[in-house]
Amino acid sequence: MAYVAGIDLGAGATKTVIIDDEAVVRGRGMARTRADFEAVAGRSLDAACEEAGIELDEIDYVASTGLGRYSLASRDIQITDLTCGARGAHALFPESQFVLDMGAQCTRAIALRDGGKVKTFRTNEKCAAGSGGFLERICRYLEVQLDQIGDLSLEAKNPQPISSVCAVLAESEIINHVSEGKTVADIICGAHESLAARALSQLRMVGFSGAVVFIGGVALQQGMVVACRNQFSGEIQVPEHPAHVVAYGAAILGLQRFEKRAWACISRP
Amino acid sequence: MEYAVGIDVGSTQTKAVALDTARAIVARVLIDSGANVVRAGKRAMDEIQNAGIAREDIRFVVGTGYGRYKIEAGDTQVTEISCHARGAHMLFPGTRTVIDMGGQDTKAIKISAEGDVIDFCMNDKCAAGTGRFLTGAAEVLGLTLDEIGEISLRGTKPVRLTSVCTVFVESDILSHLAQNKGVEDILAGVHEAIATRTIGLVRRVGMDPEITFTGGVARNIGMVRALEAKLHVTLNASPEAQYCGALGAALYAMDHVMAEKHPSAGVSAELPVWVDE
Amino acid sequence: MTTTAAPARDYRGRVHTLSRDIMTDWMAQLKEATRTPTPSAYLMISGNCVEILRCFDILPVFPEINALQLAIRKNSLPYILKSEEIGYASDNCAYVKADVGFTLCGGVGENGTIPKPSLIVCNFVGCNVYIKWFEHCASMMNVPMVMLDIPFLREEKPSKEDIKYVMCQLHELIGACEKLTGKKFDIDRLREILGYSARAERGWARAKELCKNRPAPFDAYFDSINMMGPINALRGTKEAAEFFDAAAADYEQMVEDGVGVLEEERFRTVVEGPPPYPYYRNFRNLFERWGAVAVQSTYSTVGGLWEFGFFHDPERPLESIAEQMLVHNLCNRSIVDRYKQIRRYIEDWNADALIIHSIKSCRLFSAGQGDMREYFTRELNVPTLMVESDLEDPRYYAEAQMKNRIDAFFESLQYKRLRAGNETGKPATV
Amino acid sequence: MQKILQECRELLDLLPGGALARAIEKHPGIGGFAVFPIYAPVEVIHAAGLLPVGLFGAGNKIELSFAEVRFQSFICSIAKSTLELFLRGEMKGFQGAVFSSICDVARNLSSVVKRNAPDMYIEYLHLPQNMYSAQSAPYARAEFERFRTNLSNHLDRPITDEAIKRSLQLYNRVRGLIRAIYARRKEQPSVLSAADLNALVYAGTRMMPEDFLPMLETVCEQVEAAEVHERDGVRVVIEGAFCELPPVGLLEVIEAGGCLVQDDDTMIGWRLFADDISADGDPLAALSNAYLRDSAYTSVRHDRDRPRTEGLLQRMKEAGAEAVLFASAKFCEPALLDYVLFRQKLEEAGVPHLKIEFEEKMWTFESARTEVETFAESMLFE
Repeated sequence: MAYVAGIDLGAGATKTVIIDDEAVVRGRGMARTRADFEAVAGRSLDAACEEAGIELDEIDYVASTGLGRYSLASRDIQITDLTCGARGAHALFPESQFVLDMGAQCTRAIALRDGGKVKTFRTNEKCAAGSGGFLERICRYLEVQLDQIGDLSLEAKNPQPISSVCAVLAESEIINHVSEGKTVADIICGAHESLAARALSQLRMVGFSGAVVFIGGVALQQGMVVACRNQFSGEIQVPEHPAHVVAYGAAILGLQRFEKRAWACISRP
Repeated sequence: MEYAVGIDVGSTQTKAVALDTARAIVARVLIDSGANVVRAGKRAMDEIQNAGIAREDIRFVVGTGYGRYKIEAGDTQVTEISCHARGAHMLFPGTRTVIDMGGQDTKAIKISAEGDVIDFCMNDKCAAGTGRFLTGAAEVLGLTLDEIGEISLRGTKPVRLTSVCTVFVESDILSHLAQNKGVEDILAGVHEAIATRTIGLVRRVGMDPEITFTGGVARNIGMVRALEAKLHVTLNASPEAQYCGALGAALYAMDHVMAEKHPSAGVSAELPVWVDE
Repeated sequence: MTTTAAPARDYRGRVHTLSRDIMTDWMAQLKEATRTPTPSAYLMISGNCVEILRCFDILPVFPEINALQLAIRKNSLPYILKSEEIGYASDNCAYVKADVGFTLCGGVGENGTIPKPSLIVCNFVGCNVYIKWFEHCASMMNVPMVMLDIPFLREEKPSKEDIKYVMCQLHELIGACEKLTGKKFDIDRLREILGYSARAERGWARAKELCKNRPAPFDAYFDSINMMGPINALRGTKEAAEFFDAAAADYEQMVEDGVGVLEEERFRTVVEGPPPYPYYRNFRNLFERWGAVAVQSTYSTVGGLWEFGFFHDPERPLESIAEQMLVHNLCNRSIVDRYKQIRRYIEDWNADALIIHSIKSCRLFSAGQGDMREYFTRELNVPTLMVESDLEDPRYYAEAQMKNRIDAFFESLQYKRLRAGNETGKPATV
Repeated sequence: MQKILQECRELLDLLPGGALARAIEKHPGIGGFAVFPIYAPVEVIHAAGLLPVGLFGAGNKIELSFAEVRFQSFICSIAKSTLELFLRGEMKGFQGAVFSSICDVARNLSSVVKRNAPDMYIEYLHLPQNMYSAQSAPYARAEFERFRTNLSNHLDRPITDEAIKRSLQLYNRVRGLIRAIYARRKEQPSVLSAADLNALVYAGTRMMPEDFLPMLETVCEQVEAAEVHERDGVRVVIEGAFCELPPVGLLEVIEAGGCLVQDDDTMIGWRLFADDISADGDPLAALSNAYLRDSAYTSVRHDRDRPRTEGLLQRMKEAGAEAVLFASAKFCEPALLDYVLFRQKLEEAGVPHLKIEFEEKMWTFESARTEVETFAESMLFE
């Protein structure tokens, strides 16, 4: 039995997915990204091995992706997170034509070609307050847990929109909402709606229509998903483990390369 | 006894100062603003009273800071620009230039010998380089705001940052770490970058000494040194610095108390007072 | 304790109503032209030659005014986003994005409110973005474009080659108009039209002159908008000429009666830069609550600079049109010439302070305003406030920050006054 | 050749003043005159006995501190760093500088520079935007004549037709050789990396043409003869970098990311013409005609009969490229606005394209790297 690990070293968290040679997921791991990429990747990989019930040395191939993909000495190959996200989403939803990836640092809209290849993509602009890190910061400011805001946002009665495109000014806007005594639920809901609107126009830039697969850590927030459902015409498909899709895609692509390589070995006289 | 109180409701912390008619500080309060400014204003007032100042003796309350219109006890509001200028002038009478680094924006204020604002500049629409950037940097490195200043002083080869935009501090710092740059050097770079950006602001109003550094960040020794290195002067910075806005507000409040006592001065009618909006 | 400044009130004089009426008529013409075939042409505001189009009964259409109205009615954002979806950057001029977005959404043409132009007259007067804007319109609507390249005023006055170049292009434009309408160019008709232009220009100049009085009869920044429509878009019509006769008369009367636009005029300012249309009222209130009135503004001179004695001249029809395009409008003059213009405003109109509203969209206006600020604060000791937002994109207006800066600025002016009136030190320190 | 490229890279690290000092060692008595992008008739400057120096801001060589006061955060980097050079006195030793009508920022910049550098000769050329009026040619010539007159008045010495013709011949050869090197690279990008080519052309904006020519000749011979293994990659044309210079690091990332740069528009103003300019007859007329009729399309020049969109497709065909990489400076209005029409045309023609924004002072290219790699990955693994 061969095992391939996909490790996604993102700005917020480092995710690992281990698959076997049937491309079946055996384990997942996650660790908060910190200074030392190698160490973080190690922690995340260990967690995944534990879940898979295998030893580290049983891993045959490692594909790294994400911001820190080049910082992983033990990798066999590095692939960009856009390519991996597309491939992972395709594996989970073979019909999908569009992918929305909302991570800590940036938001990506991807249009797919056959077989889950990237056709075109659009990453959020510089200065854009369109990412998960932004939501995290406002949670800290509003003194609520990240995992609560999803549901909290659903209680909103009078959502407070955020107009500014700059994350810093958007935070100021939120502070002003607070100063005006607006409720936390309304503010967070407003944030979700604004992010959804921005994501939508990003998707439109790659010709979006119909259904979209929503991946990345932010997809874990119910409020965000609902906000998207309200604004997007088509269906929003959210995988069970949205944060791990990119790592999963890396693992699948890694497996492809690994099989090619393995075949090359066997064929040798 | 008669007292005047100034309350500065900032984006992160709320400060309050009470003065007696001799303009001596008789009480001082510092609490987290939290997500409810109305509550923050109330709590500040309570704390002042806990410090032994009876409510009925508080004759006038001036609110300042972003939450100034939400302070129920506030008789009037004055912007933190005017307040910081006036507070800095009381703490350091020689002050001619005030640098206030807050979470939302950075201000450079030129003041007269009497402590009046002559000219001021705030970071333009692009909020890069405000105190928030330091918070972001500290978070990525898993440090607290109070630590980073000290650490930055140990940096020998400050790194170069792409921008001082909070949105990019994370990836920027992570890629430095990926290149095995030391935390000291990264933080030194962070402080230097913000200092450079701030100097640009100070230049707009001229850099007449003495220069007083107010606001919460003034407690960050790394920031103080970085600014001094660029300004080639020693800054006035004291632990009182973070109360500067509240102190200024209290001084304005005392103007009103005095004006009431001596209507002949007839000035208080001139002081800006908004019907609550 | 009293409250400073009267609570902001809407200034509703006859001038407002008259302006609204003639502008509404023009809008109706535009709407009408979307259905009945009428020759029409796109034209930009700054240093325009609308008189030549009128001479051929070609209906002038100004995309800038379209963008302006979308913004002031708070409708601009969806169109801006529409444009960003097809590739415009967030840093591009939002006027262009709103107008193009509006066009893409069907606002121009048969079912829209604006006719698809038969001709695009690109009067390149200062603003380089104009060229792109009209290139985009021409390519998206597939309409022929005539380029009027007006050399920038880079020395004291235009060279004779500059004038020859412009005159030649004006004749080429006339040729294009003759071809479009099948009409022969009639110089006497043009003289008549220019007569109306000159009359409107004199009225406008007179009105501005009246703001030298205390109190000023109208706000030369916020209320100027009511006169910029007629002076820039409707110039050359009898209606516009009569409008300005009436406006000048009204303001004369107010001055005579000692009535100002504000109940209490406490600060006189000169304002540089276009207003934030999406927050027009809100922005105005931030000044009115301080009793601050604009006695002059640079924005009101983008189309033409009439208060310093130049007017169209029926005796020298094409020559005076060329001179107006080359010299007598803000856009074709350097930013440093603008310093001189503002300085003259501050001195002759007795202003207390300069307000610079820096616009992200319009780099023609804003690039270098920091240097302008340096000049006025350092070299002339004029109290100067610089605030930033946008004239079209609501996303760039942050009210709390804006209010904070404006309040702080007037607080400081007020304290300067207290000090002047009271040598014994701090107010109420007894 | 490596030695030559080394010398070029050194120039890349010098501020204009440093480059001028080097030239003066070789040619005592010459002065310097700065040329802001994209184009000015350098022949007139050279004929006046001055070294024309490309004024491409300051890259990431200096920290902005004075200029930030004058220009807001939404103004492009090159405008700020250029002003910074003047405010810091880095342009001492220069007789002046010439700007032209490329965009609103450049125009305001020239006025602000003029105000802050009172003892220099700062010129602003209004290059024609109407190429087809009966008066276009006379006007353009008059504009160049005005420049000649003002410059010679400032220097208080004549600038003769003869001298201009001699300079014309030199610059014709320089532009010709650069054309040849670009042509060779279109066949085989690997003969010279984009970064090296960039450094070479840049050196030409920092040296007297007579000194630059022999260097160019050597490089040209060697790339003609070079036999290299051509690596696999996406053949792209870079569009949108005609003014502010992309950081060398970005060019490296683009190539490392799997793209082969077939052609680009960096420093286009220094290699604007498709052919040599006639050096007999009236040189200023020849120059103005070349500008009106023979210059490469750019985003800052309106040409009724030769739309830029056609120009780009043409350039791709000539380069044998399969994709377009829009690399435009942040806040560069002309490039960002043109992107819209380019994009439309490319979509119609089914040409893949990627847009990345850069700033001269950038030093990390992580996001650009990710996008370029993804772009390459999506095209290579069909």
